Amino acid sequence: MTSKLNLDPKVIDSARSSAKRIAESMQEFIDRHTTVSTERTILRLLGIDGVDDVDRPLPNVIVDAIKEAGGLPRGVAYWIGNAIVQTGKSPQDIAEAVGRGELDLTKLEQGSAEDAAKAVEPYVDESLGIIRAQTAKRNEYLATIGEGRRPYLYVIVATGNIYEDVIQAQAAARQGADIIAVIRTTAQSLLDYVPYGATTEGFGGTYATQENFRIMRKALDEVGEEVGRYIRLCNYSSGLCMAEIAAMGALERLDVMLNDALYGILFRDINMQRTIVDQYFSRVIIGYCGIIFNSGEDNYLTTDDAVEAAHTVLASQLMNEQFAVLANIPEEQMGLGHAFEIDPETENGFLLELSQAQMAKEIFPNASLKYMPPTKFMTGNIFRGHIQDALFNLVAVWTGQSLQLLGMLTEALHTPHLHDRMLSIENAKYIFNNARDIGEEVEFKKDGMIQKRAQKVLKDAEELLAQIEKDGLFPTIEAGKFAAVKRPFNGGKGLDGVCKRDELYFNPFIGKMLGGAK
Amino acid sequence: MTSKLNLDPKVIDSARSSAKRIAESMQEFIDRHTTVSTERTILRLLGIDGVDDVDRPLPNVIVDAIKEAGGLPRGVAYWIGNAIVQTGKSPQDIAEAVGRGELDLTKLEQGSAEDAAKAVEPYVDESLGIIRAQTAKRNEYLATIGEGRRPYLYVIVATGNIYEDVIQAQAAARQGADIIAVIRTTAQSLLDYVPYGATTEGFGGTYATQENFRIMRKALDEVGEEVGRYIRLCNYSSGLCMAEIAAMGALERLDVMLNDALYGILFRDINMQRTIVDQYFSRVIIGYCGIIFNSGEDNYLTTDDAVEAAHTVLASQLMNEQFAVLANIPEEQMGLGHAFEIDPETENGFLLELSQAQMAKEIFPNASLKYMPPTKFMTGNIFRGHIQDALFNLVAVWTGQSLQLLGMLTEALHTPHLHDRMLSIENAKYIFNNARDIGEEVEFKKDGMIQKRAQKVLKDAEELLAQIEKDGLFPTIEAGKFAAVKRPFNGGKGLDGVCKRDELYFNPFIGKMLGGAK
Amino acid sequence: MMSHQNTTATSQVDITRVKPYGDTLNDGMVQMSFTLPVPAGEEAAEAARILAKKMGLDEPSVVYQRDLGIGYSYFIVYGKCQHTVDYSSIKVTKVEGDVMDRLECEKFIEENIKRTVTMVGASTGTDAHTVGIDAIMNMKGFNGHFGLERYQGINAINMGSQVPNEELIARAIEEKADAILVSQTVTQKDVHIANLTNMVELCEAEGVRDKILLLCGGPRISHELAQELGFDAGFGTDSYAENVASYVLTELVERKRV
Amino acid sequence: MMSHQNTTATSQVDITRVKPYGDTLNDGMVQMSFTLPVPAGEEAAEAARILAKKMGLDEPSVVYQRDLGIGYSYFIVYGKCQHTVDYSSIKVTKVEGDVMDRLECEKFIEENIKRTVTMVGASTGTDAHTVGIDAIMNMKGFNGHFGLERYQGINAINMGSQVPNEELIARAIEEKADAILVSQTVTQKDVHIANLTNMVELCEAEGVRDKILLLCGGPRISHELAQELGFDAGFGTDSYAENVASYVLTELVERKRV
Ligand code: B12
Ligand code: B12
Ligand SMILES: Cc1ncc(COP(=O)(O)O)c(C=O)c1O
Ligand SMILES: Cc1ncc(COP(=O)(O)O)c(C=O)c1O
Repeated sequence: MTSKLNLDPKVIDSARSSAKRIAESMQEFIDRHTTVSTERTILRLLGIDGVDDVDRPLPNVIVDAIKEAGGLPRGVAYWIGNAIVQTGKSPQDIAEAVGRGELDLTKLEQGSAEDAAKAVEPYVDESLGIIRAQTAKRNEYLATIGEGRRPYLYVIVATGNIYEDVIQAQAAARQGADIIAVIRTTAQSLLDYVPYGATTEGFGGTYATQENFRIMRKALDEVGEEVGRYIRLCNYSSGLCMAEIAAMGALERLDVMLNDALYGILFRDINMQRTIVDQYFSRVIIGYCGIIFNSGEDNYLTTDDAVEAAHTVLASQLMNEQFAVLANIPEEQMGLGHAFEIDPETENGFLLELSQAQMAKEIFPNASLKYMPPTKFMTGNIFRGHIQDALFNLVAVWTGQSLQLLGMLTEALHTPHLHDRMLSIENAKYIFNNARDIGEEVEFKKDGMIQKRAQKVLKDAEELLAQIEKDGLFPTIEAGKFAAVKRPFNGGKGLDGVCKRDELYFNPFIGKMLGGAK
Repeated sequence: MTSKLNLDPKVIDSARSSAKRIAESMQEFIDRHTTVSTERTILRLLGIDGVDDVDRPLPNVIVDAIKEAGGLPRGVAYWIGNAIVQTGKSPQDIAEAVGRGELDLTKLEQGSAEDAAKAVEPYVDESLGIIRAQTAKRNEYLATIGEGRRPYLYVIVATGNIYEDVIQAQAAARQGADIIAVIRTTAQSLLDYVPYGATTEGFGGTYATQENFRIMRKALDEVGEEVGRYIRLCNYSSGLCMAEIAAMGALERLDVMLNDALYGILFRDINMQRTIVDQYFSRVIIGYCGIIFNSGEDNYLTTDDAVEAAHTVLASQLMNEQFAVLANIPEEQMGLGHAFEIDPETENGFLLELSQAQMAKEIFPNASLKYMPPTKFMTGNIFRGHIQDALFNLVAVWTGQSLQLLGMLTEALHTPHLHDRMLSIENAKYIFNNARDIGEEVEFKKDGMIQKRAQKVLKDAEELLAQIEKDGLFPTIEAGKFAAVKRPFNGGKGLDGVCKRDELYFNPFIGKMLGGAK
Repeated sequence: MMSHQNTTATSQVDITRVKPYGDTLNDGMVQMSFTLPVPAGEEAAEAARILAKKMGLDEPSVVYQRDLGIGYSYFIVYGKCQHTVDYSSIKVTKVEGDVMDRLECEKFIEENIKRTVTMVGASTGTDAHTVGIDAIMNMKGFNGHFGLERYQGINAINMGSQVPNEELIARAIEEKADAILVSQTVTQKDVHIANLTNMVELCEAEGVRDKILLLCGGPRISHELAQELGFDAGFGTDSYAENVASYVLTELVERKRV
Repeated sequence: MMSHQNTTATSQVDITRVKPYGDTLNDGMVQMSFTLPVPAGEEAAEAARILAKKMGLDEPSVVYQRDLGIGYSYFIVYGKCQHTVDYSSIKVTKVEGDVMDRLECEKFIEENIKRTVTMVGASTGTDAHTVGIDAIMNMKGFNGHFGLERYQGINAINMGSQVPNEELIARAIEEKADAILVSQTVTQKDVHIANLTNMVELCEAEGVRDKILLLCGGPRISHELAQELGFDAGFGTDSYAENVASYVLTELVERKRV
């Protein structure tokens, strides 16, 4: 693809190299730490599920017990492996015993790390087998019933009740949606555990639970078969349980997952150390199982100005790309986020949006870009809102975006009503079809406003990344360079769940997953 | 301007030359005929107005009397001039006398045509003076308070009551409209007279009367001064009183006028001989007084297919251009019509619309193109309708249209409600501003779908015109080549108002108006 | 893995008490927009809310308000409708009888009527809209449905637009028509009602009301309205030649006018 | 030229009986859209019409109907509303007092209060939306209106988002705040009502309700609602720091808390 924007590849390379070094330096930090959530994820992947008699999820019960006893730096894989060696029981049986208070893992005789690793290996392999089977199933669906054309029509359901969500999701699929995202209840990302079972009560969204994932997956498979299109399922893993939810997503064949430490830090006030560590494992899982992750740069423009801060989005995308590279995520699974958030009153704002969207496409040509709709400048005027969304859809089909999160005319009012979704899908289908090949047919004037805008944003991003490389990512966030939000290194939620690893620490999944045996 | 569409100037020239020869051959027909309405127009311009005691407009009373007596071939200018010579009275006094049944013009002693012509000349000059003063007033407004930016926002009012129309028109102007068109009541175009006075009862529109013109002109001047923008007034002259209404428009400073014989023939079933003759004089007046005329090619696409029949629109525009040239209308006053009427379900339909609109702009670079909104494929789904209109607005600002007749989201339902108009104006303002310079910034791929489409439409139009040149325009219409409607040479309304001129016939306005003494 | 409590969706619709649905059954959510002839401001918004409450909307919320330039204000309002509808008891007057396709119609004529059936149609009064009547009558039809002209055994005469009722009736009598088809598109100030009523009166005055089937159609016509006005049948959007033909042919047999 | 009959426009509004306006005074035209949980079809359209009639719309017309894929249908309906509103009798509860601009506020403090006024604010509960409270409190403000931090004589403490009510109150007590500012954006299932009610209760329990002014704001908050819930004042969209400052400062003087 020749650049329609006449972007300088050297500037792109330079920016990308800075991002790479930033990610690598973060990786050093990550490799020295673990968190309660990362450890709970290992437990889940070892097959541990269920709750104790006061409804605490067993992974939490175990990790909390180990942490209490000071055993966390060694990692749960050791303690479970050791317990298998010592008791001969399966991880789930061990977990239930702990749950009943009958077993204290740190009080058992402590064998070697090698033995422990060997003991968990069959369970690791079993788990990977389940995940691979799910990936195979997805591929089979794609090969048989096929899928919608890109940009995929991506809509949310948010009733709070998984069964209502199912009804609305199936309606959306029949109307033409390709991806259904089940919005989580407000503040689930701040919970330091994953609720259990099917749920019917949530505010502004539905709990992300493994059972809810399963219910929705089944419903979407059914409707997908009916409409002859694989319907992708999306949920959210950013937050205090980033890696756990990613693991649940891998096991239940989610296809897309919101996953971004920076989002958690900036918009949920989650401690930066905590979430950056969790992000790593979550992305390894995501890379392994074929989920497309979505990063949250679009959110920056809800607090910051979309024209002034455009380069912060690009800088963050480049970092998120490099974090993903380190987690071995193929480019096609990189759903880097950006958004159509310029004030609609801006003269030539449409041209700026076009420029920025095209820029993202050219800098990440193989990524599955996630494009977010106007939200900040949506108002109660639903009629105007509907045409803001139409322009957004036009830019998307023009610049070849991949995951089109459909704007809703009622964005400023409420989470989508059943027919809001229908109108949005209709909007997108109309525009996509009616302007299908516009990107092919139209070119940008050399050195015109569109080209220059993209060149400037790229240049600014390059400079910002060079600065971050110098200052470090954590200090940059502390200084409020992203989304105009400042977060302290030792502030925010979840810090007490972070700990340094000891020398015997091991995570039995990372190596195998990075091997990428799909 | 270099062609963005890579149109072949030779094909344009060839098509234009055919159109010129078609118009010239029609002009021969025109020059041999007059009509009751053309004659009434002369009376009006000589200052004759008012109604008789049974409410018949005096121009009708006189022309009917002359016609009855077999005097029409000589033309009313002779009869009035002669009456002035014989009675020493003014045209209005003469008219009133005829109205009271006290005077029979054809029974007076008949002097020479030269004497008659000399006798009317002062009245002719007075009339032209009034019109020139109106033109000067318009220019003064434009020079002082200025005007809106193109594409002008053009909306209609259609309450049936001139006073309600005023309220709605002023509201629209305050909301941002640049042109207000007062829709006529249904079927006024079939009346063979112009109603008199202010009117408050109409169906789907308000009577076009000189008094109504005056009331609205005053209201728009007032609101124009208030908002600091000259607000143009538009009305309709096509129909059986084409030239009369044009004359009224000239006297009352209308700025835009729907004026197209082909429209009358095809969509109002008006006899072709009648209306082509009337059109000529009406356009001479329009050219003289600075009114922008609007032709009605857009209507073709309401009965014919917008993709298949696109070339008939262009062919007709070229003929309308040449008819206008013969009436000495400057290019800037040529509001040639076209429309955004492709089925919204058409893949890449947006690109075709873009191509066609750009083509019109390139073939008529100095014309004030009138661009009509989607109507045929508008439905009760007002939300989708609003985005159809948004795409229409985008094409308009992109291709530099001049008079943007705003689409209404409720097009399929009713004539506009007060807030429908507001939403439409908002739609257009948003799109125009947000994509202001897109035409400058974006180019079309060489030999791509957009370029090829325009080239093909042009080629087809060239061929059609060559064929019409061969067959004659009247037989072409009889064959149903336009708008898929067939009309017979001797059918339709108003044929009995046509007559051949005799050798003494003269129209004292044509010569002076064509002199163009502004 | 424990199996979950089978709490199912609450979406169990009571069809005797149907209410609008936003995102939860019976939430009653309704969107409205309208203009009030009062100047924009908090009082105007309150007026809009009061109006919505009178309409039976709970918790009305004015989500958008806009001055229209003449002391009037436009509102977009959401609220929760408290009225319910008994869907189970709804009975809609529909044109009865099965719809036969063109070939079936032709066979029906051959077998049951055995003569040419004549229908005369027009867009009447000052109405210049022909696309609707053309869709029904002309050869090429509409949306892939051939028009009556194409039907063997049917003599379809389309008089076009702006046809006075008198002329249409005269022609129908002259052609010994079995049915008259009237199209009406312009409905402003209920001009179609006046025009259609006049049509029925003229038919009665001419003494043909009992001899000729009287049909009308148009985007705002329903069978119910047509019958109220004294027509035999009415056809709205999405009607095609086969609907008209099927109705006319069956009625001719039914009424023994074969 | 004869002068015309002075027939004026009919637009003489009777403000005691205000009705929606489409294109003629008192035509009552209203646009509505909603979903009914019944399958698309003529019966569904009839149900929509019946509902509209119950809402007081004459001649309701279903102009669009669409199946939503799960046996539910969406409708767009127009009709003529028969209800009227007495606009002349509307009384809206507004935050009283004149709004002073920043400089006037600063002068007011200097002259009438003569000490630093402290306000503590937060987006409370699980609400993560800070843009609203930031708009009021932070230096840079919003839409060209500086925030409270910028005001000389005001100590503005913005605790950010997701702040539990308890923490907010504790901080206010600690800072000896004159006013607490609560922001609520998420309103789904009326979570804001629960949260705001809880705030008032906690303030009472802590015994500070009579000592600290309690304000709330957000896109769905009105002064009326705020007062109903036990707050001193509420602020909706388009409020700025000067509205809050003016209110708080005048109240402090009024309540003799200077
Ligand atoms: C095309 C069109 C025109 C063309 C008509 C060309 C022609 N030869 O028909 C032109 C440009 C000439 C025109 C002019 C005017 N129009 Co016009 N026009 C339209 C438009 C865009 C589409 C109508 C159409 O063709 N529909 C397609 C056909 C196939 O659908 P249909 O008519 O509903 O027919 C179907 C059924 O109803 C049924 N049917 C119809 N008739 C019959 C009869 C029988 C017997 C049966 C069985 C069935 C049947 O079967 C058909 C097939 O399914 C509509 C807006 C819209 N999008 O609907 C406005 C519209 C109808 N026009 C309108 C108006 C006001 C006018 C004008 C008066 C004013 C003006 N705008 O200049 C003029 C004058 C016309 C007049 N006096 O009648 C208004 C009517 C408002 C109202 N409700 O009263 C509309 C709604 C636009 C608007 N919002 O203002 N118009
Ligand atoms: C920006 C935004 C976000 C950002 C917030 C970033 C941040 N740091 O604030 C992010 C992306 C993080 C976000 C997340 C979510 N959001 Co959000 N978000 C928005 C959005 C687009 C704009 C809100 C905004 O910033 N408005 C601008 C400010 C200036 O206006 P304002 O808040 O009304 O404030 C003014 C007045 O109200 C008043 N005011 C406000 N507070 C106070 C306080 C006092 C004391 C005073 C005096 C005055 C005052 O003064 C301000 C200036 O005039 C809206 C949609 C929209 N267009 O409105 C959705 C919206 C508010 N979000 C919504 C939801 C559901 C969520 C989520 C729960 C789900 C999701 N979509 O993921 C999450 C989680 C958040 C949570 N638990 O709270 C819904 C709420 C629905 C409802 N009515 O309940 C909305 C309406 C979108 C939708 N249609 O679904 N969101
Ligand atoms: C990257 C990312 N993660 C998560 C979320 C949602 O998270 P929560 O459930 O905390 O609201 C978003 C929402 O915009 C996001 O962009
Ligand atoms: C050229 C032209 N003249 C006149 C009209 C309207 O004429 P009437 O008043 O006969 O409906 C139109 C309407 O579209 C038109 O395009």
